[in-house]
Amino acid sequence: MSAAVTTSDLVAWIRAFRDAVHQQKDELTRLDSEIGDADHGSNMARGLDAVIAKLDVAPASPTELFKTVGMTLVSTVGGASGPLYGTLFLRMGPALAEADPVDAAALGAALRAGVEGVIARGKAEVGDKTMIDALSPALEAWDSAARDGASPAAAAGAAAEAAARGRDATEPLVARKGRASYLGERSAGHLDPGAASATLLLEALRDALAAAE
Amino acid sequence: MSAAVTTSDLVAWIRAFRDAVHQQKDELTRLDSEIGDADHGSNMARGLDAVIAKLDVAPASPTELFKTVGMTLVSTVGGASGPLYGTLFLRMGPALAEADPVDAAALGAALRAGVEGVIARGKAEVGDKTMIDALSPALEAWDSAARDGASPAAAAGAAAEAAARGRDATEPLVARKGRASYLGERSAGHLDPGAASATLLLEALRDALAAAE
Amino acid sequence: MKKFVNDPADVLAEALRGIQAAHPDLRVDAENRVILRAEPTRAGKVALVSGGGSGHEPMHGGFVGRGMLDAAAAGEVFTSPTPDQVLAATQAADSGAGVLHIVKNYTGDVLNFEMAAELAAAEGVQVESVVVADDVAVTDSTWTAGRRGTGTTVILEKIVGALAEEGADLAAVAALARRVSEAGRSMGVALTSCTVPAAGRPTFELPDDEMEVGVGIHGEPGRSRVKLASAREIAKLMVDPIVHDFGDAVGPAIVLLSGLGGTPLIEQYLLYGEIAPLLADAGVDVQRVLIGDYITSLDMAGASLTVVEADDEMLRLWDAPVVTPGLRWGA
Amino acid sequence: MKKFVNDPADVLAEALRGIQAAHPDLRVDAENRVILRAEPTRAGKVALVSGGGSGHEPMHGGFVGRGMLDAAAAGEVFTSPTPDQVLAATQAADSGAGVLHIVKNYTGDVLNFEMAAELAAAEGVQVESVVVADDVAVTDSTWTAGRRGTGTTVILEKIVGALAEEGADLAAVAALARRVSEAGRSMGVALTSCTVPAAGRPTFELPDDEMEVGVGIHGEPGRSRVKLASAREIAKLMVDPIVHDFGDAVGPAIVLLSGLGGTPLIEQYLLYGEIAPLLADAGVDVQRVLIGDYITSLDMAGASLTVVEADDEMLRLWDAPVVTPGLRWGA
Ligand SMILES: Nc1ncnc2c1ncn2[C@@H]1O[C@H](COP(=O)(O)OP(=O)(O)O)[C@@H](O)[C@H]1O
Ligand SMILES: Nc1ncnc2c1ncn2[C@@H]1O[C@H](COP(=O)(O)OP(=O)(O)O)[C@@H](O)[C@H]1O
Ligand SMILES: [Mg+2]
Ligand SMILES: [Mg+2]
Ligand SMILES: [Mg+2]
Ligand SMILES: [Mg+2]
Repeated sequence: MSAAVTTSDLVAWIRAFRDAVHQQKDELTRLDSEIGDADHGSNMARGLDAVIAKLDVAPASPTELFKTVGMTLVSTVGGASGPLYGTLFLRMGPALAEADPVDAAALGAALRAGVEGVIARGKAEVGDKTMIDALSPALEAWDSAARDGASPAAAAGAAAEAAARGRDATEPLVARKGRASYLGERSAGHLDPGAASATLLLEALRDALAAAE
Repeated sequence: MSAAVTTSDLVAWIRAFRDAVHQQKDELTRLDSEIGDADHGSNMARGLDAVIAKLDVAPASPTELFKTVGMTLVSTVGGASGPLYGTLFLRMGPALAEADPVDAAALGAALRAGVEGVIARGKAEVGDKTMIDALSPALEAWDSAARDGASPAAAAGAAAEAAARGRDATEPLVARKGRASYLGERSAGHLDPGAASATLLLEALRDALAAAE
Repeated sequence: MKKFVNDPADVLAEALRGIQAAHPDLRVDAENRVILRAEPTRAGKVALVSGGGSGHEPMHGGFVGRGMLDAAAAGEVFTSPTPDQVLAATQAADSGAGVLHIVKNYTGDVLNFEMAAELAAAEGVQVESVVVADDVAVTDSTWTAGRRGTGTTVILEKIVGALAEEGADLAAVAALARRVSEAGRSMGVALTSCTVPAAGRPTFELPDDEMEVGVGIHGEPGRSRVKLASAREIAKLMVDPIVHDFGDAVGPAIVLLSGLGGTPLIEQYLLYGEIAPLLADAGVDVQRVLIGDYITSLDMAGASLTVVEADDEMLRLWDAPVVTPGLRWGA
Repeated sequence: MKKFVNDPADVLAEALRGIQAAHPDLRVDAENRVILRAEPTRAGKVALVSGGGSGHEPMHGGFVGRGMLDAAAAGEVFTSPTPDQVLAATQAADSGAGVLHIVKNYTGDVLNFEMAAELAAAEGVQVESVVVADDVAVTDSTWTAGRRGTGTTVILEKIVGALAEEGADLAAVAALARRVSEAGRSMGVALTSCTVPAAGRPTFELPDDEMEVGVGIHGEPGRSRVKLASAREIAKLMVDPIVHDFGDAVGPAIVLLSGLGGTPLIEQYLLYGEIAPLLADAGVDVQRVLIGDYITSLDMAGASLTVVEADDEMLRLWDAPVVTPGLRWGA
């Protein structure tokens, strides 16, 4: 394997994310039942099915892939997660336009652009009990691994682990963003569903890149 | 004791009927849940409470008593049982206007007038799975006991037994009158609630007259 | 029992308080449990009086107002009102031009309205009665108390109310009422039981995978219990017996799909999406549609479908202005 | 799950079919899941566009029609519509005079409408937005996503729709919308959970003797779970925080008591019978009352109370003609 990630590796990522979401669909909805409105699993599954349907024709570049993914999520998911995940991908695409090869540093920069987009849209900070609680630490872990010369797969592994820790850390938190915030104190004691799906996203990336190595 | 029934014996009957209905209220409603609309117990209880409230001033005669009972039932029960039980009493009153003493034969004639009134109003026949299935055999049993020289209490005992048998006989029947008829074949296998309350009526009469002896 | 109630014995009296508080156009006679228009019946106008057990809201109290009922007598939950109540409603509503009693075919309703009509006649009020018996689930109606009265009642009250508002006399009003009554067919399906407040628990138990077909509006079990089916199959269970009962091709029609109280509107629309093509296939020319909770059975999850074959006069009167809490248009 | 559905995934598409079949005055754009008036927006008239997740019927699709909305975008159940949907609704409704977006304050709704507004602006459509955030159950709104948008939305759509119908320009329409939005307060109580079709089971479990206080309209648990109380006590739980939040004496008001979908009208009236005297005691001068299922949460048993302080203009516009499936009067 080379340290360069191909477009088809990234397509494999999206497919793996779709499969993971389908497998965890009921669990994501269950988490959203506890502190939300019981639709996060079906929202994400619906959107990713639509994405997969668009991937029959192989995209020419990461930029094109992420544009398709982002646009499709925005136009099929709805809810809070639709614009947020959509923005994540829509911002990742342009960040990779010039990247050659797509190495760990380039992917990390794209991820950063994506997460910053999510923050700009959703105005959430770490600790607000949202997907940001998984995405932000993942980003830090990625960057530090990449600085240490890790391969994309290894960086993704570190990011996935950090995301999972971030997800778990949402449990005791009182939500300050999203509909879980309406529960006030009662939102504590439950994992955030968006942090859970974001962890699946990073784990899917780790698995896709590991398989490609 | 004499064979003559007093107005206060009859007041005791109505009070005993009210007490029995209250005791069996949930059971009557349960029966009505099976093949009706779950209100027979509350209907009868509401009406008899209103009747009792009217009996603070002792009525001067059986005729006056039954008029009060009948009018009150008609104006407070509603449903099918209100007009039917109301008619029963409204027709019994005049039949006793000339009776002196009120003996077994006179009471039997009054009962007959009452039951005929119910039949005229409701158009039910024996076997239609209604209160008539308890009232008609009770009437026959009363008459035959009275012909054999039975006391009012003894006649009421025979009538109560016949009513209970008639009530039990409603179980296998398919209803042809009242709202149980809408269930068609499904009405079979359940006692008719009105036949059950009519049996309480006769049993209360038996108990009140026995206590007076 | 999960309900907005205080003492179950007070449900009716307290609901009437709420109706009075919400609707200045109506006058509630709390003693007699009668709901009237705040304005007395116009001299010469035939009055329409209906009533029945409570638990079917907005029917009937919610249909009192200009262009529909003049008064409604509200019985206890699922218990027809007493003759006194109906008499009070009748006397209060009569302007001298006579009163039409609109009665649903249940033994209790028929008997109590009959007695009330006798009493009213004795007081010099002219009364005509129409008995609605439209529920095609009841097939053996010749040998029994006959069919139940359900959704056609709503459509009848609207159409005939409009004719009365135009000043027609009692004979004409009663004749039209009978025509509408004969032109209507209904069929109901329940997914759950309802809970009568005074009983405190569901009238019947229904497993999670079963439903009741051919129910009325009093929480009684239906004609048959079958496996829970899809909306598509349920639509067929409702449409087929109605169309079959009409026999010949049905002409222009007014259709009412009513929720039974516990079924939200989104499901009612979904169900109607299945019903509409079936009606079209059967040649029913649907001219007007009403969807929502109009004739209910407390908190029962379920729906009833009513089809009334409507001639031009009925359609014209259907479209005439109506101003009631439950139906309002044209004014 | 006891519902009139076929495949849970098809609930929205199939409900829209039913809406189209039932309402010839409306046009359903099935592809975009947008409900429009059948007649295009009159030239020069500002268009009102709303939308949100489905499961709140009749809101919003049932409020499309003369005197109220021009279009509504219907998201999946409890899921706000996508920007594409809102854009489609916006472009279809715009007559050139601009469009007001009426948005309920949920992260998803706000973000999707925001993106739609950006896209519409890029296409040359003038868009103003009003965000309704009226739910007083949310007390810590400064540090969070803020209050939820609930019942005030219905009242706003009616009042502002009437102003738009009169030909006011976009700035005036948006200004009034903000005034109404600021004048509204709501509070909801749930006796049961609801069941999201795709989830197939109740969103939360609630013991027989408990209820949720301070719920929104998405089946989420409320601010607190307390012992099931009488209607009288519940009325107080609803009225007190609203009155308290208004602070000073409330002036003339429009009141909406909405069932949440599984609560029958008789209970809503009973509850209003308890609410009315409490409002009167608190000095609220109730000028108009609306009771029924107007903003719902699928099949949840429960109710929400909304009080909008209304000046003369608002009252006048409230009384203006409206012709929609969900609200209809004056025409
Ligand atoms: N402002 C926000 N910023 C980042 N993430 C958010 C924000 N609001 C909500 N989320 C995420 O969205 C998730 C919920 O998504 P979903 O259930 O699909 O949408 P909705 O809340 O509209 O039903 C939450 O668990 C949370 O992680
Ligand atoms: N036509 C009738 N003749 C005689 N009794 C009848 C008739 N119809 C109904 N009943 C009696 O009335 C009883 C039901 O009374 P109730 O439940 O109080 O009234 P409703 O059926 O109006 O709810 C039935 O069990 C039956 O015995
Ligand atoms: Mg959600
Ligand atoms: Mg009964
Ligand atoms: Mg009854
Ligand atoms: Mg949602």
